[in-house]
Amino acid sequence: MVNTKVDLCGVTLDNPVMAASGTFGYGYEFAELFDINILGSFSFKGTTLEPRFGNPTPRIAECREGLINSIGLQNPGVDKVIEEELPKLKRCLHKKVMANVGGFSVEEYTEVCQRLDSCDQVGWLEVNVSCPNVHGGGIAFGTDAKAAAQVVKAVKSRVSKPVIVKLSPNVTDITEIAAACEEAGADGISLINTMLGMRIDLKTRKPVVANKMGGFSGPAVFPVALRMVYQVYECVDIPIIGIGGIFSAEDVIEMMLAGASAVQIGAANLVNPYVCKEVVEALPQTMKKYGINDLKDIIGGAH
Amino acid sequence: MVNTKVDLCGVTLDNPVMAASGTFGYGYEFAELFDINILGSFSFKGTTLEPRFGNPTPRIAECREGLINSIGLQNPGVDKVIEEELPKLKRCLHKKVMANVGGFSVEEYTEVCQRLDSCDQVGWLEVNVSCPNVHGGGIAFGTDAKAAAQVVKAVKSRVSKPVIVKLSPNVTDITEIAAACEEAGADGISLINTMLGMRIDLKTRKPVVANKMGGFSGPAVFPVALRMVYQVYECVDIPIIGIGGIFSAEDVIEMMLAGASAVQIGAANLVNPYVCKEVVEALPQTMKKYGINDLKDIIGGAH
Amino acid sequence: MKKSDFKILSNKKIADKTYEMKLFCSGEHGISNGGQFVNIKLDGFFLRRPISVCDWTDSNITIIYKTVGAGTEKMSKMEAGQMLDILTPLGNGFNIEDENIGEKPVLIGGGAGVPPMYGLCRLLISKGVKPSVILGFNSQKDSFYIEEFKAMGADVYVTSADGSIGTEGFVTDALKTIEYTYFFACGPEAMLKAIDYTADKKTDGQLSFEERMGCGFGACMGCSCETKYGSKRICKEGPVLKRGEIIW
Amino acid sequence: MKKSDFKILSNKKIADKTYEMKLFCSGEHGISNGGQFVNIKLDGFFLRRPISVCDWTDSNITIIYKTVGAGTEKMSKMEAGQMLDILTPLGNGFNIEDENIGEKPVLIGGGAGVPPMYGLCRLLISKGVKPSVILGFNSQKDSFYIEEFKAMGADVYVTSADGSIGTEGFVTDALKTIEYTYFFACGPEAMLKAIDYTADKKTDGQLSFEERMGCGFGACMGCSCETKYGSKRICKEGPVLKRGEIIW
Ligand SMILES: Cc1cc2nc3c(=O)[nH]c(=O)nc-3n(C[C@H](O)[C@H](O)[C@H](O)COP(=O)(O)OP(=O)(O)OC[C@H]3O[C@@H](n4cnc5c(N)ncnc54)[C@H](O)[C@@H]3O)c2cc1C
Ligand SMILES: Cc1cc2nc3c(=O)[nH]c(=O)nc-3n(C[C@H](O)[C@H](O)[C@H](O)COP(=O)(O)OP(=O)(O)OC[C@H]3O[C@@H](n4cnc5c(N)ncnc54)[C@H](O)[C@@H]3O)c2cc1C
Ligand SMILES: Cc1cc2nc3c(=O)[nH]c(=O)nc-3n(C[C@H](O)[C@H](O)[C@H](O)COP(=O)(O)O)c2cc1C
Ligand SMILES: Cc1cc2nc3c(=O)[nH]c(=O)nc-3n(C[C@H](O)[C@H](O)[C@H](O)COP(=O)(O)O)c2cc1C
Ligand code: FES
Ligand code: FES
Repeated sequence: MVNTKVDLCGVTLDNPVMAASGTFGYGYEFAELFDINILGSFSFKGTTLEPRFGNPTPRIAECREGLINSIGLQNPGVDKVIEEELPKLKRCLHKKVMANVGGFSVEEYTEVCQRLDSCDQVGWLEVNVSCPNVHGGGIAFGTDAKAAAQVVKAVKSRVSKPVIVKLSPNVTDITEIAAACEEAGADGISLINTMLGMRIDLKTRKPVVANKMGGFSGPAVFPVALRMVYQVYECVDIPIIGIGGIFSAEDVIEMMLAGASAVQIGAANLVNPYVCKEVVEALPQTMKKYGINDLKDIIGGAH
Repeated sequence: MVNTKVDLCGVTLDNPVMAASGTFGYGYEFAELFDINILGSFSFKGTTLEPRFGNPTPRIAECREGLINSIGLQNPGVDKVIEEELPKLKRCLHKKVMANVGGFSVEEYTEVCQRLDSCDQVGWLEVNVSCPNVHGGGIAFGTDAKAAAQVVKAVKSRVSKPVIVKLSPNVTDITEIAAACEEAGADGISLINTMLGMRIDLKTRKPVVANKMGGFSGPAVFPVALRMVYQVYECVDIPIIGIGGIFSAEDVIEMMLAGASAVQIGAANLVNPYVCKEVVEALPQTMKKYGINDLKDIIGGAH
Repeated sequence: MKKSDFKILSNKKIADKTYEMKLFCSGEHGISNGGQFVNIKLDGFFLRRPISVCDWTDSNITIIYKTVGAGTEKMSKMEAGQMLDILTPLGNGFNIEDENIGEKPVLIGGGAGVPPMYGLCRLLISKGVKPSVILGFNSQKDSFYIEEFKAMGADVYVTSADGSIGTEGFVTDALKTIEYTYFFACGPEAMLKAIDYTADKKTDGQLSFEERMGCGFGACMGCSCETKYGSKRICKEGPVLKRGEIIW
Repeated sequence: MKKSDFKILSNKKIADKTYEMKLFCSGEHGISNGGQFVNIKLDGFFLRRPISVCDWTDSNITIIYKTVGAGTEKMSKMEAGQMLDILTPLGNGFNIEDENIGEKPVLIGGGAGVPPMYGLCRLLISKGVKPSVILGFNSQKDSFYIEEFKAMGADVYVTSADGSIGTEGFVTDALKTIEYTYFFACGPEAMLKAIDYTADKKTDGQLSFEERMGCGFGACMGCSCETKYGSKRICKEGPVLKRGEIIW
């Protein structure tokens, strides 16, 4: 019997496969399709302090092997998430869930994190620093090492659960930002969030998504995500969650060889709602095929 | 009759379709397949001062809708290019060719550009600032606005032909770098060069390419390239050559709507050596389909 | 919702750029309301294509689609016997239990919005309601299913923008000439808006919307729409919205 | 070089994970030397797959491939009648005009390096040269084409790593036992290196190499290899190199 268990900041996952934030809702759409407890866990939709409708539609543009989304962090706000979504989720998930947190100021991040930190169901806080920093002139927190570190530091000072910072790939040097976050106390690093991308409609001659640009993800971004995981593994000691373009058990293993302790599947869920289940089920036989007995052994194996 | 002619820094191109540097050799492999004079032009393999063998093999890794290359600027050196390659090219191309120039120091760039500037066949100098700056600690010239501008300025002071600077997409803010290059005197901007990417072989558990990481390109990168062209169009007045993932006449039009005055086709040549011909031939009917009479009219049309 | 492999039974051109495809599903497809849709995976395309169900039996469904881009072009070249990976059933569909429907509802379909009206019409008729049906096309060459609607026993009115078939004009022109107790509409957003503007303010109705979709089953928030009763997902709480909740 | 659509005539398993595919080309395929290769486009894969030509007639080619990954797995499931987009002819192939070949050259093929030896053998025999042939396999279950080589009239020696067919050992063990005036070799790089080490230093030879390829026709510099006479592209100036130019 192969061992698929991995450790993520002190919590044991049955397997490293998680669903990525924003592509798995709060889990119930998927719980109708399969028992979501077979997953390592999942990260729920990015939560902000206030409810947000998000960006105008169209919010979706198709790409080769991927899509662009400009959802704009639509969510009911942290209080509704705690009062309504988490109790509903409890009925279908008996595991710790990862709470994905968005924010437009350091205060918003800390406030939302603090509220979610008090929820039993929440195992980890995943702080998405890809949102624009409204006080810092709109530049994303995640594109500036100091700003990212500041968020991590502020959040860490107010919560007890592990804080995983989710980084944007739209940067010159991902290692600088990851190192700054580790230094600031982050317990883990998720990468990557979406790449800034765009499509134009030839008929209307206008950008396809109303917001012009959006976040590009899917299998197309896998080589960039893998490279960043590999680079960051060499410069931090905290666990990395590998995200970006994962579709198969092979992709999971490749990400782990690059340095990921766990992975998240995003866009693939939208196209094949059973993909997480299929990947979890394929993992043992794929491990055997490549001579892997214990998944933990291969983390960073390509270095 | 539709008009496909565009202007690139004062030289009229019969159409905006060029082949990208490093994927079209010096043209003869392709001249055996079709008359390469049907192209707008092409950019020849990156040229350095000294001959270079390039990186160790394997240098190629396959990706979904793209590939990673780590050729490492293999070329016979500028003198051999001028003495041997250009005369051979003259027999098959009766148009101006774009000279792609690599370098590891400001001096190397200026020296190589100066020598190529004196060749009649050369219409434009395309300065690829994605190479690591050996004097600047290995960081690519193209990831630092000051370093990129310094190269442009030095080259401009020594040549008479239009200087087009080719930018790396692996940066936080492409507009900052493009603006600095325009300010330094660049006559045009090519974007994008390859994205830094990686693949790992599950059987050997090692990176596929010997150099570990390499340049990722192909249809997968199109949305990122398009976004950068769109962003840069809004902040510079010099022409932009749109590059990255182009495969079809539709892609050409989409790039031009984003702001490109001309385009280059790279990876697609390797998979379908006839792709440039097919795109050139499909352009008039595709223009008609989308109601375009004159290609010049749509440059930046999506803004 | 579930993912099933459907077999193409037939795929034929029924009007300019318009195809009718009949599909067979060995399991349950779950479609029960007119206006529900399916989401179709096509090789070589990342996202699925959402298409309304035109009609269905226990094991078959019929869809009608226009070729507007590379995906629908590809579909139009598929042949009987080929398999398609499809998510079904999706969306709420039209609610025919609404107490305000009355004895003479009108069904209004424009262009690619005509197909869902067919299954809806069949359900209403089987409930003993004989609706009026207004079908709007650009031109005769785009028209389809007119005889099929008549064969069901509905009162059919046809309009075309160029007058080449039916009355010259828009569906709203026909709407103004008839009596109706309720309306169901599907078509381009401009048409839906014109209907809302034209229809008597006191008459209730249901309108089916389109939006670019990421998933089609409620997971991505790609298709959200603000309504008077909060945000709704076109793919999940829609595509059919009640007249009263729409914010134009 | 040109790009043609080849029709699959047959595709059958001939050994463990090893398939023989016969292809028909309505135009000219241009293959004229043993050791040349073709580059095959497969749906769903970005890069083409380079595969040596095993044998050819004016309009047909035969290839033999091992399933080592997703691309070759996909090929193995293709059926007669399907079409493949192929670039051909590629590479230099073995040069049988070399004046040093003499009367008794030996052809050495290991595993997936066996196929190109077949066409080479046929050409040599048609020139009146009767070569020795050493075929190396891991095991009997991996072996193929032994009878085919014998049927051409070559002196065939078979080795297998586990002794389950032919002599137990490697191709170099067989090489040590025979007389030869020249050698042609294709197989894993370790085998080629061992042959170079084993063969009499004065005997000339040609060795065929593999490298990951971007294009397969000389455009990308992906497959460069340093030789004593400068850099060569395995896909263009190779895959066959002369013994004397190789830098290990
Ligand atoms: C709920 C719903 C029901 C529909 N029912 C029908 C129907 O019964 N018959 C019919 O002909 N069409 C219908 N459509 C529209 C149909 O989905 C599009 O015409 C189709 O997706 C176009 O695909 P393409 O590849 O040909 O076009 P492209 O423009 O190349 O597609 C590019 C991307 O945009 C999306 N897209 C393009 N147009 C639309 C659109 N109008 N709505 C949503 N997404 C779009 C595609 O799905 C794809 O992701 C429906 C749309 C929705 C949302
Ligand atoms: C000149 C030449 C001739 C060849 N002739 C034969 C032959 O006659 N029979 C045979 O079985 N094999 C031959 N090979 C090897 C064959 O190309 C690979 O086995 C095949 O490409 C593997 O594809 P895959 O998708 O199954 O494997 P994957 O490993 O999934 O392929 C991933 C990528 O790596 C490349 N790749 C993988 N292995 C090799 C390799 N050994 N050489 C070059 N590229 C590789 C693939 O082309 C693809 O781009 C030859 C290779 C070369 C270069
Ligand atoms: C529709 C959609 C919505 C997303 N929403 C969020 C979000 O709310 N918070 C977040 O951190 N990431 C969000 N992401 C990013 C994903 O979690 C993931 O990091 C990214 O898509 C890369 O993975 P993929 O290539 O597997 O999609 C979203 C992605 C998609 C496609
Ligand atoms: C094999 C290969 C070699 C390349 N060599 C060069 C080069 O020498 N100089 C350069 O500026 N760009 C080089 N490039 C980058 C391309 O010119 C182009 O900018 C990039 O590949 C994006 O375009 P594509 O997606 O169409 O491939 C190379 C790309 C490939 C694939
Ligand atoms: S399309 Fe994903 S929620 Fe509606
Ligand atoms: S594979 Fe491109 S030059 Fe050889």
